[in-house]
Amino acid sequence: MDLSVEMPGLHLKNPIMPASGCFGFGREYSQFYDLSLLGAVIMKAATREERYGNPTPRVAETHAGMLNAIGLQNPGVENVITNEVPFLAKYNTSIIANIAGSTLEEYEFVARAFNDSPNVDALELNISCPNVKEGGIQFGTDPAMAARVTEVVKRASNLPVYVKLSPNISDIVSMAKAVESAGADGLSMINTLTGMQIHLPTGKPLLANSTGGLSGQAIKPIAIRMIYEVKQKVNIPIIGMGGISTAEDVLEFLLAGASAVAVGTANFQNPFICAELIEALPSTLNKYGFNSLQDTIGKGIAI
Amino acid sequence: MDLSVEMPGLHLKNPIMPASGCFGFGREYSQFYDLSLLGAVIMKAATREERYGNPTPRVAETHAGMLNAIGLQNPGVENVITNEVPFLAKYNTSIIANIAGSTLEEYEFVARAFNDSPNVDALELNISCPNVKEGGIQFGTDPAMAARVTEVVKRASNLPVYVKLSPNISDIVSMAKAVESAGADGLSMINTLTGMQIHLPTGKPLLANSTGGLSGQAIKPIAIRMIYEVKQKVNIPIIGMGGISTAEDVLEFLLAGASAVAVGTANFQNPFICAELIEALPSTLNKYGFNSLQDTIGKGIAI
Amino acid sequence: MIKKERVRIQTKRKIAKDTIEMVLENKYISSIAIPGQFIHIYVDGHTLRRPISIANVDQDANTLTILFKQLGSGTEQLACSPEGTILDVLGPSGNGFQMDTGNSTILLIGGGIGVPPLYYLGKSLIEKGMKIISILGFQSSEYVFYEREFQELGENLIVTNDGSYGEKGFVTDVVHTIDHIDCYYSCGPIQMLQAVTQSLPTTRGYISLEERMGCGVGACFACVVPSKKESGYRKICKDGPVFNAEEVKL
Amino acid sequence: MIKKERVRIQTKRKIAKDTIEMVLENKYISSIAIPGQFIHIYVDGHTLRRPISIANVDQDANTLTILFKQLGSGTEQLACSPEGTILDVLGPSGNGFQMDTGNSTILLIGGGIGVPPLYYLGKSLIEKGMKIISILGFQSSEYVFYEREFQELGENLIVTNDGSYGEKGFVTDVVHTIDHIDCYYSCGPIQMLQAVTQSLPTTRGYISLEERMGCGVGACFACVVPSKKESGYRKICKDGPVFNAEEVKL
Ligand SMILES: Cc1cc2nc3c(=O)[nH]c(=O)nc-3n(C[C@H](O)[C@H](O)[C@H](O)COP(=O)(O)OP(=O)(O)OC[C@H]3O[C@@H](n4cnc5c(N)ncnc54)[C@H](O)[C@@H]3O)c2cc1C
Ligand SMILES: Cc1cc2nc3c(=O)[nH]c(=O)nc-3n(C[C@H](O)[C@H](O)[C@H](O)COP(=O)(O)OP(=O)(O)OC[C@H]3O[C@@H](n4cnc5c(N)ncnc54)[C@H](O)[C@@H]3O)c2cc1C
Ligand SMILES: Cc1cc2nc3c(=O)[nH]c(=O)nc-3n(C[C@H](O)[C@H](O)[C@H](O)COP(=O)(O)O)c2cc1C
Ligand SMILES: Cc1cc2nc3c(=O)[nH]c(=O)nc-3n(C[C@H](O)[C@H](O)[C@H](O)COP(=O)(O)O)c2cc1C
Ligand code: FES
Ligand code: FES
Repeated sequence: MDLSVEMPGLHLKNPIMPASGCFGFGREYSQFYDLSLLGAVIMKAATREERYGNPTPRVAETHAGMLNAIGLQNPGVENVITNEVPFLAKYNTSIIANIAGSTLEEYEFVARAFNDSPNVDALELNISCPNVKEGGIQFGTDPAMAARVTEVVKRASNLPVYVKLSPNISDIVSMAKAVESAGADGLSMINTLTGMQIHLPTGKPLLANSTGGLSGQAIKPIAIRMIYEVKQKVNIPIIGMGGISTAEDVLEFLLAGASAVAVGTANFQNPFICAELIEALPSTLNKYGFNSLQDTIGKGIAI
Repeated sequence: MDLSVEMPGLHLKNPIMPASGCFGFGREYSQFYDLSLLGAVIMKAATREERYGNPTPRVAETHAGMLNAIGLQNPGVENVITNEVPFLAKYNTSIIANIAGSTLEEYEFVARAFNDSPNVDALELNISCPNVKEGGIQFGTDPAMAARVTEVVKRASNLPVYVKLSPNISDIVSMAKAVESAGADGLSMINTLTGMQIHLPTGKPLLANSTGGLSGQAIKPIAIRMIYEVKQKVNIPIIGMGGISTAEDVLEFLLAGASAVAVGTANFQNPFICAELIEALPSTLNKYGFNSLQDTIGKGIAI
Repeated sequence: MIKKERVRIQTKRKIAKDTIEMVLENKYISSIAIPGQFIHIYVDGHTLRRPISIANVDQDANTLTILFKQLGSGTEQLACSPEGTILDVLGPSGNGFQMDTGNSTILLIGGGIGVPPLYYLGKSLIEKGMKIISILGFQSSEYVFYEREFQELGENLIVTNDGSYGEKGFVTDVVHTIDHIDCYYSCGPIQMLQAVTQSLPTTRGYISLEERMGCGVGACFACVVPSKKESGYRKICKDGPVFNAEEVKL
Repeated sequence: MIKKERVRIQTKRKIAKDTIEMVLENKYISSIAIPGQFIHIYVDGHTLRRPISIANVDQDANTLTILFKQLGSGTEQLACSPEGTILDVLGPSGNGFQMDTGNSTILLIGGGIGVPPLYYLGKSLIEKGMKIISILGFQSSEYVFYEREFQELGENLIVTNDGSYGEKGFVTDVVHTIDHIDCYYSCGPIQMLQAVTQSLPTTRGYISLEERMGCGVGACFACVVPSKKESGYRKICKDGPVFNAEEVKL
């Protein structure tokens, strides 16, 4: 079955890609399988300077999910371009750079930096990381701010821009429409929900950062709902994510309106998950009566 | 151990109560244990007229949670007062009436109706039910609207009012402060997160209502985070809920800042859950070094 | 009265494609369950319990039998539980079939996994001296089960959608071939129940309904069906799962 | 290289309060694991794997031994897995201990559930002809394990916090009683490692660290420790769990 998907800047051989922050820059997982199998790889967020992130503990386990407060640790955009992109470029897969920042200027800087990186196919604009205190969170929850940063990044970059939306919001449709109007080529949704765990033996928040982002199967119904709502109101494609761990989950996201999907937390349980999903997808589509990937996209929308 | 808690209008012998909508009006669960064990009972939402709610299917199972779109089915406030409150009044427990509506006038009407019901100890003002289309959702996500309905209900009622907050919002603290300023005597948090499941055999949303409210263990980290954030900024007590199923969970909510807790979805798994939590709570508090319930409230807040 | 009981899987047997028969040991439930009632089974790691009909009871052996289809993750996991496993079950739940009186001729109409409750019902009606005719519909031959058991109750017709066993078609295609009946009892997919009630409009009938459940005890309003007589809804878990065919809108 | 392996629980034994020893059968991991490495165990129904040190290896029997404490839901569930269960494990993970060379005298300092990796290390160092002295600290007598095993490696001191067994106090209270050592290896709670590195500032030392992990392979940056030499962090799962005591800030 043809699993290929066309999206702005991305000619994916299949719709499966590891989600940002859950796959590093691919090196570790390349020991498990050939990364050329993947539709694309979304790299860990890059910022202007090297960032060390938050103190530990940075992760906690929750029911059917986890919290993380990594805090955008990364070696800085120059280092990513020099040392990480060339490694991934050896594989026959698309490369998406996740960019983050604390200020408009930083976003602009990082976006511009990737103009010089011929192997990067698209940007994923992370306006929604809940673990950056200086400003990240405002970008992600205020449609005007989100539109602003989208415009700035679009102007700075020669690559298609997928804006990654935060689910910590009442009205996801307004946010999606705001960034679409601002020029976004696509959407990526959802990022994590802000959560907390209190560690009973100490009686205090377990994460050193107090709060963290909730990911994993627990959040899948929220992701599906948001994609379903947004798909009906925007005309740009959506990369869906949030709790995917089976080929049935992938189909559920496609039906809800995603054109491709990213897999995050599930890599930690099963390092082979992306490869296994790619293998299982054709028979799963067949099982539910679909003969092509295209047939599924947005077909769950009940009109 | 003394488990009693004092809150406006509520002199609870222990902090455990079934959550609204998950316990009907108590009749069914009274066959499993003596409801006099409970700190309080929060009744199913009451509206002005009888409501039939949404078409079925109304529930779906998710990872560590469930979706519901009951749609506030209830026999109408007069019927609740005449037929249901007297049943609960036979038990030695506090009674909290959950009130809902589609308009300010309806909220006012329902609140006023309970003035004539001497056995009701407090109102829980449900501004956050995601399954009511006409207006419920706006009340829950706009602080000005929430303040408005709180004022109206406070003026109409002679009972303490606990405002039940929606988690489908970026800034829970603003919402909490708005309803506190408007006169709320307490908060109840959290209600469900809006979610969806697509049923693969039909390719369409499983719930007849398309979306539903996500509850259960999956949402606990979000509830804990919101209570923790709000506790630091308001001076009214909080009834905490969202995914509680063990005595450890109860302690986690208390540490985050709840003064009492409600248990919803867990009743469906184990009809005895509230009674079992009440029994287990003293030893759980002891295990983590607490000698009284009061000692725990808000103690998780890291300052 | 519904209780929360520990129930032991005594035997487990595959009786058709994806279809499992389990004999469960529990004194309380087996001593009071009536035909049409169900049990609500906790499956580890799942938020919601699974409702499964009581397909037979042996009061002497303190056992009840359930028959279920492996569909999703809960029933699959249940099907994998080894003999000897202790299940956490609520039951017996719901109202059972109101049993006809007199020397009636009774038609049982079951579709697929709606067949199980009719077996215990048929056995109970036979004991009351009634005549039983049964029509059981299945997708195809590989899904057919309990044919012999129903034959022992009386005349039995099997219908399969693809004609791979018995008559080809739907149960309603053969209903008219039955001469006279006083009362029918039916359980199966909603489309089948709609067709059955329409094709037997003047006959006394009882139908057993399925709906996704939350609490399973009548507290959450998840499992409702619109009522025909009064306005409003009836709860399948508490007022049903069996209703008079006149009582509810399908 | 880390692989995803199926590992069979061969035997399971309680060796102290809340403390389980499991012998696991797996050819790949047992054939290449070195002291200080860990395995990352999938526990059904849990999002994150549990990292557990390799406490011993028997290459002839294709087995590895793990010792773990039942703390939370994951280790409790693991402790309940019957012999014969197949576990899904990533391993061997991380870098092991860099082993001293020459005829050194080695001090092993273990605290509680930090003791396990030191056993396989001690056995390996003995084979290289070194002299081993070990100090093991536990909460109280009921938690003491592997005393005999460590005695077979050389001089062994047990310390308990409450004095209910061996010396009373902390491991660092007895470190000064040891005459001369060339190198130490330590694993245990962070407070213990801080005290140990401070009380042996001039001695060559290696410490094994614990941190909550996400991926366990070096991709997610969950398990970092601030580095002393370069700026930035080292990853415990990939660069560690063993570090030169000079290398990281505790
Ligand atoms: C009163 C009653 C009696 C029943 N008796 C039988 C029986 O004897 N044998 C049998 O095989 N099946 C019976 N069913 C249907 C059975 O409950 C479902 O097939 C089963 O719950 C599906 O669970 P799952 O884990 O396979 O599916 P999943 O899709 O994983 O289930 C997800 C959720 O949906 C619910 N659900 C899915 N399908 C149904 C359904 N058809 N009816 C109600 N809930 C559903 C599940 O209970 C669960 O809460 C009965 C249903 C009811 C209401
Ligand atoms: C490299 C390494 C080697 C280890 N070796 C051993 C060993 O040999 N024997 C042993 O008993 N323990 C060992 N531990 C600690 C062990 O991993 C934890 O005790 C265990 O993960 C706790 O899981 P739980 O299900 O009991 O607790 P839960 O509280 O349910 O765990 C929740 C989450 O926190 C993590 N977590 C909790 N405590 C720790 C901890 N101390 N370190 C790391 N993660 C933690 C869990 O892995 C899980 O992701 C080691 C840890 C690391 C990092
Ligand atoms: C440990 C971890 C680190 C993450 N880092 C990033 C990041 O750097 N940039 C980003 O946009 N999203 C990041 N995310 C969010 C994921 O890309 C993804 O949106 C989210 O986890 C939901 O998908 P999942 O449920 O499949 O994990 C991170 C998630 C996790 C669990
Ligand atoms: C089936 C169902 C019905 C509910 N009905 C109501 C309701 O009528 N009014 C209300 O305020 N909350 C209602 N809720 C929300 C719960 O009271 C509670 O806030 C939420 O479920 C989170 O708690 P839990 O995770 O313990 O279930 C309902 C929840 C469920 C699952
Ligand atoms: S399942 Fe709750 S009322 Fe029927
Ligand atoms: S656990 Fe992911 S980098 Fe160490």
